[in-house]
Amino acid sequence: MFRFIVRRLLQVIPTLFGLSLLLFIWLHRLPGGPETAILGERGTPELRARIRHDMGLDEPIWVQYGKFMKRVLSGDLGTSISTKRPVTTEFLERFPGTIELTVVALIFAIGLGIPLGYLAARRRGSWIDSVTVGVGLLGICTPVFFLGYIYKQVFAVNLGWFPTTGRQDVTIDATRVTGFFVLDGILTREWDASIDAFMHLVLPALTLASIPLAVVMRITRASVLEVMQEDFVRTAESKGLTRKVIRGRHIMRNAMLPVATTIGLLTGSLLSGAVLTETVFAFSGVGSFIVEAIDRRDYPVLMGFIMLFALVYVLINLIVDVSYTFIDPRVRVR
Amino acid sequence: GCAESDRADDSSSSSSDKTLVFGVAGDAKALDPALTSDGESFRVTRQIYETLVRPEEGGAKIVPGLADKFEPDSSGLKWTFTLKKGVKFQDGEAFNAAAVCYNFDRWYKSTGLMQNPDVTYYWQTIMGGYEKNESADLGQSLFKSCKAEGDDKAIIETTKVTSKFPSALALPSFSIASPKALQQYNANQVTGSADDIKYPPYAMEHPVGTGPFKFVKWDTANKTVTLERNDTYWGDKAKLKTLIFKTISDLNARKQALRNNEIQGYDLVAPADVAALKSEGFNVLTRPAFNVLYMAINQSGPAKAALSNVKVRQAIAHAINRDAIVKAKYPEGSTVATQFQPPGLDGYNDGVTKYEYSTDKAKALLAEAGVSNLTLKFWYPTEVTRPYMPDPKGIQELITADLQKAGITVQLTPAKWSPDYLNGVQANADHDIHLLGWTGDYGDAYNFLGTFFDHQTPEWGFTNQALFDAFAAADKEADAQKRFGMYKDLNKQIMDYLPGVPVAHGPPSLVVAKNVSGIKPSPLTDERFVNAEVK
Amino acid sequence: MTASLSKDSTGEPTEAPLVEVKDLKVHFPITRGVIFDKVIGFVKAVDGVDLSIPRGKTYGLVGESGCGKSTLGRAILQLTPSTGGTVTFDGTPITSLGPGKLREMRRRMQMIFQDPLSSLDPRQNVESILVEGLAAHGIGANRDERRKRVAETLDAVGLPRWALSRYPHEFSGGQRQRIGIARALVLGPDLIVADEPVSALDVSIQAQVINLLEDLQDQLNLTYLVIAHDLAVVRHIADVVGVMYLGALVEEASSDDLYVQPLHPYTRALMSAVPVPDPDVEDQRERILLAGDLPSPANPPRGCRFHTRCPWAQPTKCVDERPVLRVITGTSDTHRVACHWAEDIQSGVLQPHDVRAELVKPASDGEISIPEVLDPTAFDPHF
Amino acid sequence: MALLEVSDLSVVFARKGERPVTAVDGVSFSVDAGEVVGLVGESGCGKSVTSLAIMRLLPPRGVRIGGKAEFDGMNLLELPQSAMRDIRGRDVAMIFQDPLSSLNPVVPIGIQVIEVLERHRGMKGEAARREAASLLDRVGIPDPNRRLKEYPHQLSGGMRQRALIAMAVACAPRLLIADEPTTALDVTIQAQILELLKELVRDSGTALLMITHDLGVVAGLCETINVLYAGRVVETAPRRVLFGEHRHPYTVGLLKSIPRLDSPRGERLIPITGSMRDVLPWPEGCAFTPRCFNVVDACVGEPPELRHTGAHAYRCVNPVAEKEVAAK
Amino acid sequence: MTLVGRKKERIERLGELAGAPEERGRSLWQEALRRVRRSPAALIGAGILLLFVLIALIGPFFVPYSPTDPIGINSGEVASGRGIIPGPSAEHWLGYDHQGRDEFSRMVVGARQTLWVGVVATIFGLAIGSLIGGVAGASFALGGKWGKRLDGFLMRVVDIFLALPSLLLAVTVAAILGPSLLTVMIAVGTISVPIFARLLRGSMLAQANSDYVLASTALGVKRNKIATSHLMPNSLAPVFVQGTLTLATAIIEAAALSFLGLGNPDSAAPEWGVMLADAQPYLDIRIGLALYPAFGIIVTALGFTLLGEAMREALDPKLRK
Ligand SMILES: Nc1ncnc2c1ncn2[C@@H]1O[C@H](COP(=O)(O)OP(=O)(O)OP(=O)(O)O)[C@@H](O)[C@H]1O
Ligand SMILES: Nc1ncnc2c1ncn2[C@@H]1O[C@H](COP(=O)(O)OP(=O)(O)OP(=O)(O)O)[C@@H](O)[C@H]1O
Ligand SMILES: [Mg+2]
Ligand SMILES: [Mg+2]
Repeated sequence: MFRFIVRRLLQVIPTLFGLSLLLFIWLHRLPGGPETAILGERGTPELRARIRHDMGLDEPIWVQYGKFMKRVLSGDLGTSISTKRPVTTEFLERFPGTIELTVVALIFAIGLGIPLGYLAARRRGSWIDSVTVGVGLLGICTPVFFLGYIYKQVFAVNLGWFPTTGRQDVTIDATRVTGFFVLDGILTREWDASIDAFMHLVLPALTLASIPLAVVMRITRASVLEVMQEDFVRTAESKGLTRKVIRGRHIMRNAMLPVATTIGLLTGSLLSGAVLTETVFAFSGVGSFIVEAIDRRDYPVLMGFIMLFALVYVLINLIVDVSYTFIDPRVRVR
Repeated sequence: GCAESDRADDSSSSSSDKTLVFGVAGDAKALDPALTSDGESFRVTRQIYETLVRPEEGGAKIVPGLADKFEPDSSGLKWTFTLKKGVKFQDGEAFNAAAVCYNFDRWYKSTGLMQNPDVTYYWQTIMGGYEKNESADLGQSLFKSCKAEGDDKAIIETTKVTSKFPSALALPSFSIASPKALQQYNANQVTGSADDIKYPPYAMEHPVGTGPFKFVKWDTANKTVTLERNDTYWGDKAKLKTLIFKTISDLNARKQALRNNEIQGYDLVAPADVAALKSEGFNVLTRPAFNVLYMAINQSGPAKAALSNVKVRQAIAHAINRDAIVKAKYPEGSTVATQFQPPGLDGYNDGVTKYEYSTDKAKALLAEAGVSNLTLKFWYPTEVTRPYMPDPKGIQELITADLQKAGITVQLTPAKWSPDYLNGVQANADHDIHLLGWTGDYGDAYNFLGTFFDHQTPEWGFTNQALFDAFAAADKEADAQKRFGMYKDLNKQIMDYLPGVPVAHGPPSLVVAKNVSGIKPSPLTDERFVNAEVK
Repeated sequence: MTASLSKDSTGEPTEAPLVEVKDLKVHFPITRGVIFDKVIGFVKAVDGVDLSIPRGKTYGLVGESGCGKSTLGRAILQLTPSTGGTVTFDGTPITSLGPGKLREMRRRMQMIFQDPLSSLDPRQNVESILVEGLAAHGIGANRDERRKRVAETLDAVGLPRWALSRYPHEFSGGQRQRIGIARALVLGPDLIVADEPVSALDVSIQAQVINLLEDLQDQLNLTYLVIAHDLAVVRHIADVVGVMYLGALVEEASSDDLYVQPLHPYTRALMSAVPVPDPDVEDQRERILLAGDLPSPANPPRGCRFHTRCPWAQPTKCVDERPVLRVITGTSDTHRVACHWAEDIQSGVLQPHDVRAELVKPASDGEISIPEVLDPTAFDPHF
Repeated sequence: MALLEVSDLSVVFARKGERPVTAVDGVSFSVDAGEVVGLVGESGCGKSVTSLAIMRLLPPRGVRIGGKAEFDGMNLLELPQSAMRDIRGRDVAMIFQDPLSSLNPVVPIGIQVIEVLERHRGMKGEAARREAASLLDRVGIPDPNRRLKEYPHQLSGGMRQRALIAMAVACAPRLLIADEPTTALDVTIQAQILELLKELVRDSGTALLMITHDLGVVAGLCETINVLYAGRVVETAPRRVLFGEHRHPYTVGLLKSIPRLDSPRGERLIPITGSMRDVLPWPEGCAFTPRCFNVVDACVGEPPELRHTGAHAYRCVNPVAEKEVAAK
Repeated sequence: MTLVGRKKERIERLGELAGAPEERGRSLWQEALRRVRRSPAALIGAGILLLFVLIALIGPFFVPYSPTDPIGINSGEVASGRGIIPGPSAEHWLGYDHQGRDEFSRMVVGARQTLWVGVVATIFGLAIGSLIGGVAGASFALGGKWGKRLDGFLMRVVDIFLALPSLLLAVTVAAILGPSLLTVMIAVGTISVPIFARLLRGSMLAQANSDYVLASTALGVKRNKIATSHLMPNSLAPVFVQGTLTLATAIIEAAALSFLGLGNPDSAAPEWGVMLADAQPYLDIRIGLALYPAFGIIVTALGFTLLGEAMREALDPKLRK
């Protein structure tokens, strides 16, 4: 197991290296550079040229890459061109929000998707089945901006249940410990801050969860259908076990295996899905920051964030793989 | 959503406890106005700092600010600023001529990264250089020296006469900061390298000025900047206790947040929403249109042969139904632009040549010019709205339809506003026509006309030495009235030469809740919250 | 049968065996490592097998599941590369042949598989299945010639002509196995390795296939290596039977000799375990029940591999010395056995004793690797 | 009254939009207490469906079940689900063919045994664990305490089947249904398992319904044997009668088409022609007709009745003469 | 008549009863198609798609107005900048869009480009993905040590793409190629490349150990031939099913790109995704502008999904009997 983890981590290195090279060349080949973004409508060719020169953007790409790598290897991800704050600071500040959002979205997706998927499988062909398919499709096909708009209009503006923007009420003077607002509130016993932060998470998380929810639902449905056909379920029935035991221990425990891998995969897509959700809900996370960084050609931020994204993605999948060996004793990691 | 409203209701009858949350489209970049040039940073620092001169509230005309009086000597090079008395910085330091000069010297003596155009943009564009220039591209500084004469007189000498001085001193970048705070928080220590600029703590956490609000905190994790009433303010104290700027970049999100009473106002209202918001009882505050949208015609682009012929440019101008565009895509109060500067700004010329909508005329002019099968590469920005351009794509589609009616083939190139689009139309020549505009920085026509036409640029692609010389002359004219006359001539000259087609002046709006009053919309987006009240 | 398919049908089988296997070994490496894989052990699926198959005869191979029968069969055809030893086919040492030469050689040695369905490409119709081999070896100058040959083969295995345009899933199990046999036959091979040709088939159909194999052998003078775990089937079909245990032969004898006089304890146990559909026989027979299961070939017992389950195992020799195949006195010289105590067991000097079953960790069946799930919607329309 | 009395059991799979399939068609047989009864036939003849119908384990939808299956006087087919759950595993237990797929791969063997004890014997905690260990010991699994914690894939095939048997006999059921319990196993292991089953039946007096396609397996085990073809019983007899004096051509086929270890080498096998696909629907005559070597006109038209001669019954209009059997 | 003769005759008759052999055999695909045809879900899906294709093909010839002509603006009825966009009326069944164009005509004409973008993007992703996945799978399965290395390399590359946020992937592709309709298709297709690649490879590896591959090797068939005529065809089913499902999302991804300014430069040309994106500022004024295209997309996606799922079930080897 340990070897497996080490091995997988070591395997990440060339991937990250390749990714960084690819990204670097790619980003620097994009038309327009940070100088245009910095100057906006007010840029004159002379000013642009000066900034480019000052920033070393007119040097050969490998020289730039060499400098970049040198800095990265010394542990410095650089400073954001647009906010003038270290990329790591930005990351530490914004990532917790995205994680909170992603986690809550995952909880929604799993918490709703699995029971619904199970129900759909159990009542295969019934109206429940059709409804879940429909709802899933709706979630997949409706653009985030539209879904977010509707949620906000209904649950916030009309019903007044939830706030629509931000991570926390601006008037709450909460103490920041970890950057995870919900957690911070709990740690400092500022319960109202914690609850308020959670309320701020509900709508964006619902929006973000729409696709994973559909996926989890579908995978669960398919997987439950498959497991229900398995011989061991018949064996369990033949032992006269109660429905509950059969459902929990025999059907769901097995049906969860493919769902688990999917969740790993989904986390990656959730991270990139967060991009638009965060914008729509003015939620301060890495997602919206990346969008801005693309606009601003903020190379250090883009490089740093995407590499970290990739790393997180890889780590999550590693965790899923490792946890697999706990969920499914048959799995031998190699 | 109700949390805020509860809180607002809870607060006692005294209006001085009230909080106003104002939605803005982007984060501030830094809170040292000398180091920033963007509107969102300025919006915040305008509440914290003040400048020697400032635009009148709700207008663009220059009126006294921290200086009660400002006068040039006969040469026009030496200006005496008589300062307000009894003003204190928010840290308790006294505001006086020494402080003013300290600030000017700080800017003037910038070294290293402080000379980076990204850092001290406005100093550089207005003043042109520093005490010791570190780049060959920089010129001689307009600013020569600042001397304190007693506590209340600051004498500022310039190296030449220019239209910019002193009106440009109204720019927030020339805000006067507390020298003590500047020193204490190492305001000048911009570190790192050009591609890795790090700002000092002053710019991020410790801004201290003389304004009606003082800085409390900048919560980057929740995207808010919180300000508080400055109780030692020299003028009428702010009515709000707390003023919070909350970043909500998405347009619909701002609107919904307002409806949900999470914010009590926001800027950049989409014109399309104005009517709806008004009918819902919100106060829509419309600014005077201090901007212009134009369709530039590039004379060194792919179709340069045709476009360098003024007849062809005229044909294009005639082909476009600007009336329809303004009616369909602009809010109430918008006007069709006849020239490249907004009306109401000195220099506006009612007598410029106008190019009315006439497809036939356009066709005739094209025929006259001997141009057939004209194909134009039309750039338009996507995913952006600007105060002068509420729906670029929609406007483009209307223009395209018009041009096609006149027999012109249009080859469309969409691009993301930043940096692709700006880069494409401002730094490269691969465009024939494109949409762009300008919102004035300060109240002088040169800020419009000169910015566009006082030298050759890839955006317009023409060289017209006579025109350039005329601009240089106007800029040097010390007598304002004379200068305005020259601007009028310039406007006429430009519209005859027709480097592009001015399209519209659209008044941008901001909106506040029904119970909010005391905010006066400003053409320069210089809205002051000092008198804002929440009922 | 037509001449094109039959070979040498008149000639007597020549003396030299068609296949000679010498000390054949197939070891599958078990690898582990952090960055680079290191071999930390071997699954000794086949571990030193000698055998020879005379022309026109059938060699039967029996043994428990996992003892290496299939691996041996494949190694003989060099479908699985061998780790050591040699296989000589009709005088050619195929273990040292280059890939091109080996490919050409395949025309003469063919294989029939256990599961008829999974060994047929579900997307190929029968014609395409049969023509594929012909095309690969450039047999038949044109389409018509190939068709003719294919048609003849169909006749030979008793499939109707209309089968040509059909797909495997449209046939019954027995017919599918006939297709598999036809595929092997159509090239006109000398040797056919049949890996459990009937064990996946229905009871009633097994007989059809066994009869067919026998008929074809008679007509075409084929040489068979028949692999099966069912001793009754092997004894029925084979001239010579080899009993395999954990990667090695433990006994080899002519079919009748083996039945009449099984010498190895394992053979005896195997034989006593085969049920006979006759109540009288069943009621009377004495059973030698083996304890436990086949040990793992990755970690075979030292000495005699059978000693952990052998009711006659002795504290000496069995544990530390690996017995070799040998002829023992008093039996036919084609009857070879790998047991230290064969004589004593035969004579009754040694009597069976109880054996405690040992824990056996099964080879990796049932283990799975981390599955890869990819869902279409796992990427997001960001919008 | 027999312990299990199956009469006129029929199972029809009728899915929407598909032709209904009659898998079991009027099957009757009985199992007395302590008796070992065999159900024999080739693949697809309805053996498993019969046993699943008795256990009420067929899918609830798309299946029509008719007839009766009386266990101890109760008609299992009409029992409410909850009552059936009580009976399953306690009074009637079942063993399946593939021991690997019949065990839950992600639950340790121990828990899978213990859950039966918890459900039906109300045992808990340490007591249940100890009982489970002793059950494993009883079915011949060495080192049972360790095995309790292991997962199915860590056991060999034979051990897995033993574990399944342990679960089945955990409550000392009165009837054990074994659906091809040895088909997936090697002969040496098959012999072990059969021996184990015999022992269990002998020691506990449990009745056993043994389902297999291998006549060899039933020869030494079952007292009564039912031969099934295309969903109907075609021949029933005590084992010595069945092996000695069978009358149905299908039974002949089953016996003659398999090589016997003790038959002389080279003896030609007599295959049953065709395959299970060539089945005539019963209402149109004898289903075996298309594959039968002994066809007469009367085979087609009317379905043949089950003819009884004492304990021996067969369903054939042209049975094989007893002497003919001997000759074959 | 002899007993044997009678028997033969009977068996022939019985053969008829049991279903006599037909003229031609049915391939698995045909068999699957037959099953698909029987599934009501598939029929509904196919019905929807047929309707959709029909609209796309002939709709443009029957629309009442030009989909690009800003009639409403020219007549002064529409002033979206002032919040005036008239809704459905007798002349304009779905009202005007924000540019004063007839929304109904745009919906009808928009079907074509919507379908076109989705189909081409999916085919692009499928083709490139299958190429990479096919090469990787085949070299792993048949290529020995070096094959495994090539496979490892290709999969690492695919991993990189999978780890990249797909938005960035699409945006960069589009930015490099410059905005055009083709760019959208390629960019959207690129997003699904890694997915198709992994899918095909996984599917091929699953086939690689099957007996029929071994059988072909035993026949002496060359490795390339085995890969192309056995491994690939047998692994494609899940890839195709995936394709139908990807079609639905491709339409939406394409709209997202247009939204970012990387789409069809001719922004006036109607396309559902673009229409949906364009409606964003006017949700308050006329939510219909978003609802109509959203409905179109969802129904189309439903069609593809139903058909895809039915195909998946039909091709499932477990149900193949
Ligand atoms: N490619 C391989 N890699 C590693 N181990 C293998 C491989 N192929 C077979 N083995 C192992 O070699 C041993 C012998 O396998 P083989 O398939 O030859 O047995 P068998 O006698 O044919 O069994 P069965 O009757 O089940 O077919 C088994 O333990 C198996 O797990
Ligand atoms: N769920 C089902 N739906 C439709 N038909 C079924 C179903 N289960 C079984 N059948 C059909 O019922 C018939 C009898 O099947 P059954 O499983 O009882 O055969 P069996 O005698 O147990 O065969 P085997 O030896 O292969 O286990 C077969 O024709 C089968 O196709
Ligand atoms: Mg094998
Ligand atoms: Mg069965």
